[in-house]
Amino acid sequence: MRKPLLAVPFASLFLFSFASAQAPPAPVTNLEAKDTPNDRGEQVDLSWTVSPDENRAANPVIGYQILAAPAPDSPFVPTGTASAGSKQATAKDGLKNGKPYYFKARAYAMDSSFAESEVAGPAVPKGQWWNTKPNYTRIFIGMVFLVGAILYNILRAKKKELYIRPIAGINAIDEGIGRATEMGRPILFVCGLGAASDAATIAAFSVLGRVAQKVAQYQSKLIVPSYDPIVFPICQDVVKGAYINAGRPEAYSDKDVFFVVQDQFPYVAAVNGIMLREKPATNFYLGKFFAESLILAETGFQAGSIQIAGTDELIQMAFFIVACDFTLIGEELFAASAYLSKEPEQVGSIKGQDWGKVVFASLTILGVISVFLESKIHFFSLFKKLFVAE
Amino acid sequence: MMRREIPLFITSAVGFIFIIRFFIPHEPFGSMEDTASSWIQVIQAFAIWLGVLNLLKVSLDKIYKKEKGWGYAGIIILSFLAISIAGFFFPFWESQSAGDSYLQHARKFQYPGTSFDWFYTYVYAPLSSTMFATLAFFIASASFRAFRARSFQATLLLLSGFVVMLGGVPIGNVLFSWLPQGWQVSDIADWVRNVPQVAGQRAIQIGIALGIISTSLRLILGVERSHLGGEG
Amino acid sequence: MPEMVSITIAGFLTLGIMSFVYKDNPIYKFCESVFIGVSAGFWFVSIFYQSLLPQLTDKIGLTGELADSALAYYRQSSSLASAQWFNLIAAALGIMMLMRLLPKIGWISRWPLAFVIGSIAGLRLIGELQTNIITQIKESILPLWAPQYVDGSLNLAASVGQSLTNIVLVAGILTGVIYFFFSKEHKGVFGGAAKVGIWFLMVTFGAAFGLTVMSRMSLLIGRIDFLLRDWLHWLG
Amino acid sequence: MSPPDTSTTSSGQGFWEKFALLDRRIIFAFIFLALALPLFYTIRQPIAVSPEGRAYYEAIENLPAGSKILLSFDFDPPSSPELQPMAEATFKQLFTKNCKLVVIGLWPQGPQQAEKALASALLDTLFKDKKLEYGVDYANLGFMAGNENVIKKMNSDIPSTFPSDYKGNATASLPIMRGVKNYKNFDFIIDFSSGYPGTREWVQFCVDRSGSKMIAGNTAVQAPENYQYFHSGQLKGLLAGMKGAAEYETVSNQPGKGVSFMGAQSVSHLIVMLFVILGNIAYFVSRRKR
Repeated sequence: MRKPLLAVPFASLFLFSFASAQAPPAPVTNLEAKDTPNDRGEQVDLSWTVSPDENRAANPVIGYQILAAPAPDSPFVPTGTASAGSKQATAKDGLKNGKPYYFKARAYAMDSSFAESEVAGPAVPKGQWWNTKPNYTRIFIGMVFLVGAILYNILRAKKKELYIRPIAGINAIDEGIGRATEMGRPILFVCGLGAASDAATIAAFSVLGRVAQKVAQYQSKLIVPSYDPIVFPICQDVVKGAYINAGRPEAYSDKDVFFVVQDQFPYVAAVNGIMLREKPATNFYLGKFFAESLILAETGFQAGSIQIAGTDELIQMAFFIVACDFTLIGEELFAASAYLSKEPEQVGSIKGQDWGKVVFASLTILGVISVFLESKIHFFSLFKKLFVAE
Repeated sequence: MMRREIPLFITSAVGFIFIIRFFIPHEPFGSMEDTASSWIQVIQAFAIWLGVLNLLKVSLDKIYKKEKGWGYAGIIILSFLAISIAGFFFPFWESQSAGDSYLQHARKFQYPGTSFDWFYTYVYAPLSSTMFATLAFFIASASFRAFRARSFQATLLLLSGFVVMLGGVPIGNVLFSWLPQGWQVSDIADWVRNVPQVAGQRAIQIGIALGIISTSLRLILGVERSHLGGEG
Repeated sequence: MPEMVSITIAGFLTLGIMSFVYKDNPIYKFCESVFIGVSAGFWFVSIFYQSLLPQLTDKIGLTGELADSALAYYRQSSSLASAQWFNLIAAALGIMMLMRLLPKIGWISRWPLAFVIGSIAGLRLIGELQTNIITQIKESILPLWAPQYVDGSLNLAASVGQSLTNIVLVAGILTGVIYFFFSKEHKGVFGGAAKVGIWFLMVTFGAAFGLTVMSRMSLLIGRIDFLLRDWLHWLG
Repeated sequence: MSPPDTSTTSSGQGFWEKFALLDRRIIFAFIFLALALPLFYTIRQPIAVSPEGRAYYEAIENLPAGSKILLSFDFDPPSSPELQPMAEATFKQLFTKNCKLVVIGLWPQGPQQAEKALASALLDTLFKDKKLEYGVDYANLGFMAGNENVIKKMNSDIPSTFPSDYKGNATASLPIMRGVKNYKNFDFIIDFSSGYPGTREWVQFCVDRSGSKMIAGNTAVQAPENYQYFHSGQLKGLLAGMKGAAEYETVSNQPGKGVSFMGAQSVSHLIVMLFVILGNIAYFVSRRKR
């Protein structure tokens, strides 16, 4: 067992007490020890009835210390603390799985005098194979349902085309590309500040592919400044691939898809400069954005660009809505990416997500009803217990 | 195989462990997750280095090829070197307190008064703060331009923005102090923030959460591969 | 360096960046470049001392910086029993990440990348479900009639107020979710509900924007306070 | 979704038509003056305290004396005008209650901001006599990369997540860290955050998983996203932006920069709203003429 590391700081708690020796406090009673449920082991939960001397005027109890020993008669060492008023603590220092332990609690008074409780135990710390807390069960059920719904719909989408309603911003994407061609000015595409694993960035890749292909067909110019060193080569691949698909691989240049810097405001400073110097006809801001959203959108407006934005960052949507010409709100970005790519994986996901929304709405409605009817109809009280109880 | 299958396998395995660990407290999943988390801390630190090195590469390239604006690339390199030297080598010219080993001393690289702290306080902090502060100007010009009652939706946007703005500052209540108790501007603003705004956000958030869940699932199952890039 | 000189440098950098809102200019471009370089250096150094050094070397005692007791602590703690050797793997993965810089073997960086992505995907799958779906269902289940009692007797005004609030909340959430339903076109009753949903979204965005104004003004107040107080000493 | 058409075509040359197309630099000038001039005067105005702000104060006030608190500094200098006043006032209230403070940062600039806030709190005459000692009364464990992974890992082992502190001491050797294994050993958690990783991640991976109690100080931008967590009880209190700082300074009776900056806030808000109103008048007038 480890050395009693706890003794030192615990004593230091009492540095300020200069009271002369007074009556020691009464000990805690009803000390109980049992293995902590739903953990990986090496911990034991203790509970007790607090010392009656917590609130006495002179020399009150100001804290508790838990001690453990492998046998009732072997020396006890500190293994946890609790502040005054608490009725439980978790002992964890130095406990090993599968071995029995005995516990004592010390009630410390202001002047460092203490009283020890009766010995409790034995308790055997061990790990559990399944977390049985109700919320974990809910999450598990939710996960199984969602995973099932998404996978089933992906399989369905592979067999036949599934319907997704058109989204307002999508036509704007093609119009924006057309505008750039007419004006003979470039298109700026910003994939945001997200990592390559962010859902919004992944959705942006799909749209980038579509935009790049059109740009290649119309023979206009595409500028893609990157923020993340890992997103950067992916953007290059996506754009290069689109140019090849459009039959114009020779038009692709590594110079147009480039890395800038991986720090928010320096990146914005640089992109601002690009906008004012290159004067793009259309700016796309798709992916994850933070405070820079409004700086970009206002500078882009100043440069006279049409701006199309889409993000899953709650706050930045407001700025894009206000300052851009078209904004894909939250999930619309994912839906747009599925709509444009027509890949069964993405379309199926959107369908699965819709199923999730149906369940969410139904549960909410059922829940609201159950608040009214729980006392009258057993089903609803059961429902409430399942979804609302801790 | 090395380029595609192994990364896909790693993603699945790690993702799976992180999910399993949530439901199964028993070992060995806990330790596996802890170890994986330690590694990720290290990998992400290197990923930040990657960003820095990439910047240096791009800038040096620009200087070497004398591309447009290569002078500014030179300034980037010089500033980078200045702060890095201050961070890594300052112990040579700053006094070491007694009893410190060299490394212990070097670790105090950002203590108040060090050269690194000088760069942080007088160069980095003002630059980033000011860049961020330009938003005050832009938010004003954006509200002037876009907060116009052109349609019903635009009017809702305008009204809720206006009320929340007014309710946010103490002067709002002073100007409208004739409103009854409980209906002060700040009360109305609080209600807008706490009721319709919370409702709208929750709706958006649920959609996003579902989108992230399904993207995560596709990543773990290996059907989403765009993050690996096109070739190989 | 004398305080005054330092503050003057900071003052000039502040004005240089601010000049951008008037017009793009060479001084702004200079400040922009200094900014990019210094921020890169800041991250480069901080990451080394604050993340890599502690994670890679301290735990395994390479630097000899830790007291024996602390090392003993780390060795005993179960999750780190074998951390010594495992950390070398982490370092290897990190270096593989840097290989991205070399075009020929850049693909090797996908391994550590896959590792990070797997963990993030696993974490988010559970995290989003727990925090933003399950908890939010629970929070959305509100009584549409919420009687409020004051001193044991029913307060009608407060009850109606609270009930309305709850009704607006539930209605807003449901219509908002309907707006984000992609499997069905927005027509008829469904389309009407979606329209109400978009109204809620508009109020949400307006409020978010309005709340932000203060935040953005704060930033500029901070800078102006610096210019006027710390630099020019015009303020007491 | 498309917002209203922004290109207001003006055929006539009346005042309002021109005003609708006002050069934005004129607005910029007004904003600058609106923020700068009030700093020369003290504007007295009553500050109403929101429920979240009061809850924040009371959460700390109700802590038992000597509680152990974990504070995470997740912001950088740009956000310091909002968060620094909160952090300083919070430190003062905590030290008054003899709490033991452990600081960490998920943003590399965080620990440095914490040092600055600590330094300013320790200079306060209230604590000069207390002789607060590093390592015993407070400690700064520094920054760690890894975002939410760090939060999650701390749930199982804090000393191994932060092997050494900001000053290079072994974390486990600090008296304040003795017996600290995970969140359960802290009575309370406080997060100052301005983005990602921040309060949202703390709620997701610390509060939801360990059941710890937490309050947060947010920038005004970030706060709306987190109000929902206050309502659901996942956060016990929340300060939003400079106003939150001013509220907290008011409630805890230690007026500072937060209160004094609110005057400039009021004036600048009025200017913005004035421009919005004038913009709308211009819009309606020029529309009627057309």
